[in-house]
Amino acid sequence: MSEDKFMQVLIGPQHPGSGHMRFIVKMDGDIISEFEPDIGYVHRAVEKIAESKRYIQIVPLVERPILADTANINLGYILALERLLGIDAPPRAQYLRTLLAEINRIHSHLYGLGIHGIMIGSSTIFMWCFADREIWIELAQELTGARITYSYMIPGGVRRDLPNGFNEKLSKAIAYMEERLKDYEKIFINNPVVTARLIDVGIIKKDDAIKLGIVGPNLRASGVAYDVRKIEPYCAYPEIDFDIIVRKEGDAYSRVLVRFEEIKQSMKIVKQVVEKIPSGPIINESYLKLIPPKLREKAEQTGIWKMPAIFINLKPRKGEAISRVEAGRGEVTHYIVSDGSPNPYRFRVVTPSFRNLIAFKYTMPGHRLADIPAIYGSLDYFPPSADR
Amino acid sequence: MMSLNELKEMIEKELGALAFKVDSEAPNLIIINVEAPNLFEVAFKLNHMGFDHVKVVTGTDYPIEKKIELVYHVSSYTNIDLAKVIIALKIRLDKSNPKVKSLVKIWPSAEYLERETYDLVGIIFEDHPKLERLLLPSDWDQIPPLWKDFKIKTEGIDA
Amino acid sequence: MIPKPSTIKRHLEAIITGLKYIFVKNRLTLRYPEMVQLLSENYRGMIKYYMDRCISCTLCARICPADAIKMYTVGENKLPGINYMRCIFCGFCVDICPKEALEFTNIHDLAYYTREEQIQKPIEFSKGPPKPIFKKEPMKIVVKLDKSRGLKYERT
Amino acid sequence: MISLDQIIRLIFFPPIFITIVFPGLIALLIVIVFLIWLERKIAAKVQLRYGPLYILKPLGGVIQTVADLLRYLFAEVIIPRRADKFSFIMAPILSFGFAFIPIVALPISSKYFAFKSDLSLLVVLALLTIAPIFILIIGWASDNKFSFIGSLREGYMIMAYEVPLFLSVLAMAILYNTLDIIEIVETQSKWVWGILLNPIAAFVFLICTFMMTARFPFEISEAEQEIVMGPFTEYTGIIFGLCMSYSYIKLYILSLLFAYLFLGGWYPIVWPFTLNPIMPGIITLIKGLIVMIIGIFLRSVYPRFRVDQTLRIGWEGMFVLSIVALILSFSLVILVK
Repeated sequence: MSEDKFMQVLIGPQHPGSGHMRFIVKMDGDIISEFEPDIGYVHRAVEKIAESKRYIQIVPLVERPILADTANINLGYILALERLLGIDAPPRAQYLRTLLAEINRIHSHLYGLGIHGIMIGSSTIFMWCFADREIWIELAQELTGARITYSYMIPGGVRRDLPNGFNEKLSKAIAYMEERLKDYEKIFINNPVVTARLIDVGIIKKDDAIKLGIVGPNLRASGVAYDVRKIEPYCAYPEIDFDIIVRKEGDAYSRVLVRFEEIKQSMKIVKQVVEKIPSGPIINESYLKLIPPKLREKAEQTGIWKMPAIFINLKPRKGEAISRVEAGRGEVTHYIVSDGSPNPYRFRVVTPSFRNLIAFKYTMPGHRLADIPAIYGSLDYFPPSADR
Repeated sequence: MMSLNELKEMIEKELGALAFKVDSEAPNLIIINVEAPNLFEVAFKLNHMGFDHVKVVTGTDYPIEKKIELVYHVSSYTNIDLAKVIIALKIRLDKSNPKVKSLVKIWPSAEYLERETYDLVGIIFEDHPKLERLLLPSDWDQIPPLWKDFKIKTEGIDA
Repeated sequence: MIPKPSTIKRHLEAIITGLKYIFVKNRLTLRYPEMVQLLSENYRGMIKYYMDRCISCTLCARICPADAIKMYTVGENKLPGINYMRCIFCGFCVDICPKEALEFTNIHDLAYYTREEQIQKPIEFSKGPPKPIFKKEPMKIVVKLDKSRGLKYERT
Repeated sequence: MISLDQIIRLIFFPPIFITIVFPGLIALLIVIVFLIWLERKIAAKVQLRYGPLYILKPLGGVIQTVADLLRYLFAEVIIPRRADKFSFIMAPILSFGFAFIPIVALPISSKYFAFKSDLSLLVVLALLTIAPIFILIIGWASDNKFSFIGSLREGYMIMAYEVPLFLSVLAMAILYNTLDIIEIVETQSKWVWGILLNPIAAFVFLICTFMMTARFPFEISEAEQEIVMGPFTEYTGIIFGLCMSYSYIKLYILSLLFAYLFLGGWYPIVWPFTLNPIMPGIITLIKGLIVMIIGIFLRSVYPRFRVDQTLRIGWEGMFVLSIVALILSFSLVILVK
């Protein structure tokens, strides 16, 4: 008899609110008593494929899982690889990496905010976010030549220099965005229906957040001031002034607010980056001298640099390296084991969404069926990124 | 502010004979090699020191030695000094019988990471709350895909 | 359950913001087949191949992460051909080419009638990407960033 | 041979004109087509998009809904194997029908109506309450968990919105001292509009209308991201079209009712025109349309509430307010006497 009390609802993978995954939900009336995320629908074996690829060929490969946040995951891979190769990027390249990473963070957060909006029914914020995301994609395209999959960072530097007139475009975009965010606040963040839906929903307490090891804005919304950009500063972050946004409540609404404030912080960082950016080469000296002088001259004019032929045969030392990077959704960890051959022996990437997956299982029970999309959206979970 | 070496010494002292080798690697990595039976106790002590979450669980296949290396990358959220380092907790398991006690009881954050490692590398974690297929289809009956004997075909450069 | 005055204020603000946008004369949609965005010169689009510059070094085929570029034997030489079904537009082949035999174009309208057309052997590859065909000549647009409107589409 | 004159007289024969032309079938169809288009257009405008555009481009794609309707007509109707076939097909048709029936009791003017009754307001309300029952049947007949949850939500909601809605109507009936829609409008033309006399009742009626017709932020029984399409998950083709228009019909009728109760109906049209159905009809329709447009505009502002929050709004908010509206009406009546 007691079994009959529960109803099992399978949400997904063909469901407007599930994404590429399935939730196995046990309902007691309208209350969730058990919640099990069932992932793997978009698993594409990035780790296995990487073992058969050259190091440089993995750059586009690691981008595929996190399409909304390609620059940051790419950066993490490059940092791990550079640690193995024992080289460093010149200062200008570090700033350019920071610039792209932050532009990417902005449009990744806008993406998350928009998806969360449509999940609780506000189509307006969804459309606005996706429309304004276009501005940042346009800027990134100006810099890298691609809209989403930038493949911009390469070992020892970046591929392209800052194009002419970029600063002016950037300041226009920031000015526009700052105005727009005020309207975002009025129609979404402060909307009474939104606050009713999100406040005190899906609370992850500080202790639980640490225990479950969740990452990124979700962790910071629970009161843990952990940001890799501050804990283990990489690229140009040590020289840049920004704040970690932390909130204590740990509910869905505070997660939204953390992301929303981080957009503003990222704009602040981007502004500083283009002000402080030093001049100089954008590829490490040891690679720079391998580029034929004729091509180098041309690259100095156009800003589009060539790769040296050695990139096909990058052979890092035998050993292992781990790197962590604060991506839009949280910490990305890359772990490379090298045996000295041109292919990695073992490549491991743990994405923020995979680390946040555990939050579903332990946060959802006790809430109502209608809270599933509200909490799901607030975690900014992206199934392809978790499945890899 | 603790330097990497100080921390390494501290860990060596804390763990004593449980860990047979502790290395440090700049800028942020401390590698602890442990025998499989001691893993749970070492993990317990590390958790006590303030390493409160698992970042990565990796299984690597070494077919020549017939071993599987299992690595837990552990760090801290609460203690800023500890947060700056990552601990790699390494054990080697026999490939024929890759069994180890699950660390979920110590670090709940390892739950899905261990489950994925079971799924893709075939390591069996005893006492794991739910050791089932995660990424692979539930009726997967071939060898674990991240073993080196699981080959994937690539095309050459010629058409 | 009596709502607080601040809640009522927030309701009103939300509604007024919504109303305001009914009268804002700004649309961020690009009506694609009628308006076509002219991409910037450094866009990483489809790839142009200059056969006369090629030295058959196979670097492009070896760096290609998607196995899209392959070497074909043409007479004495081995020359690259591309499979656009696989190309991911990372542009590594262009960047590694030591003789500038490969070049980016700003064309990204990738559509063919058959699968076979997308596998381009060296000779077809050297003809360059096809010009996209439109039913009606589209309005050419450049995207400008604007302080008050965000994206602005300007006719060229 | 029937002469043209006879045809015209037949069309303008009140019972036929009201059911077929206005406010009946033809007007209803036009309004729904226009309303759905306008809903998408307003949302598009707020969201910086174009909305429907390509079908009849000079008029901004106004017949997009007609095209959609044609698509529904030609789409295959799939009946799930485990569904109860009879109720699966009949329930949407009946709910559509019962949602439509109250129209016959709506008068066009004081001299032009299908039938005159002292209780015409009650007839409209009573008939309106029948339709939701079929939504419950739909949820049961589909044999789908999401349909089931959706219709359960609808079931909960019925209780939350109907009581305050009826009480607010009752408040107006006390004020006008009649249950006849014609007399209600006539009384308003002598005094002032009902919305000024009892704004609380008007507010309650409006909110309950939005709850009843699943407008945002109360679009709960069909919440797409939660339960796919609620009761209508399994429906395809033209039956889905019926389901979809069901809530718009209710919105149409309740908005007209709002115009009669609170906005003075066909007033300011004076006597000689009331014989002709066109002028007063247009006035009422415009007033009703304003209410409908408010309803569809809210989609672009609000997300949706949770079902328990809606119930709380219904019982703790609207129910209390409707009692206040009742008291207000009583005191106004006493004050006047």
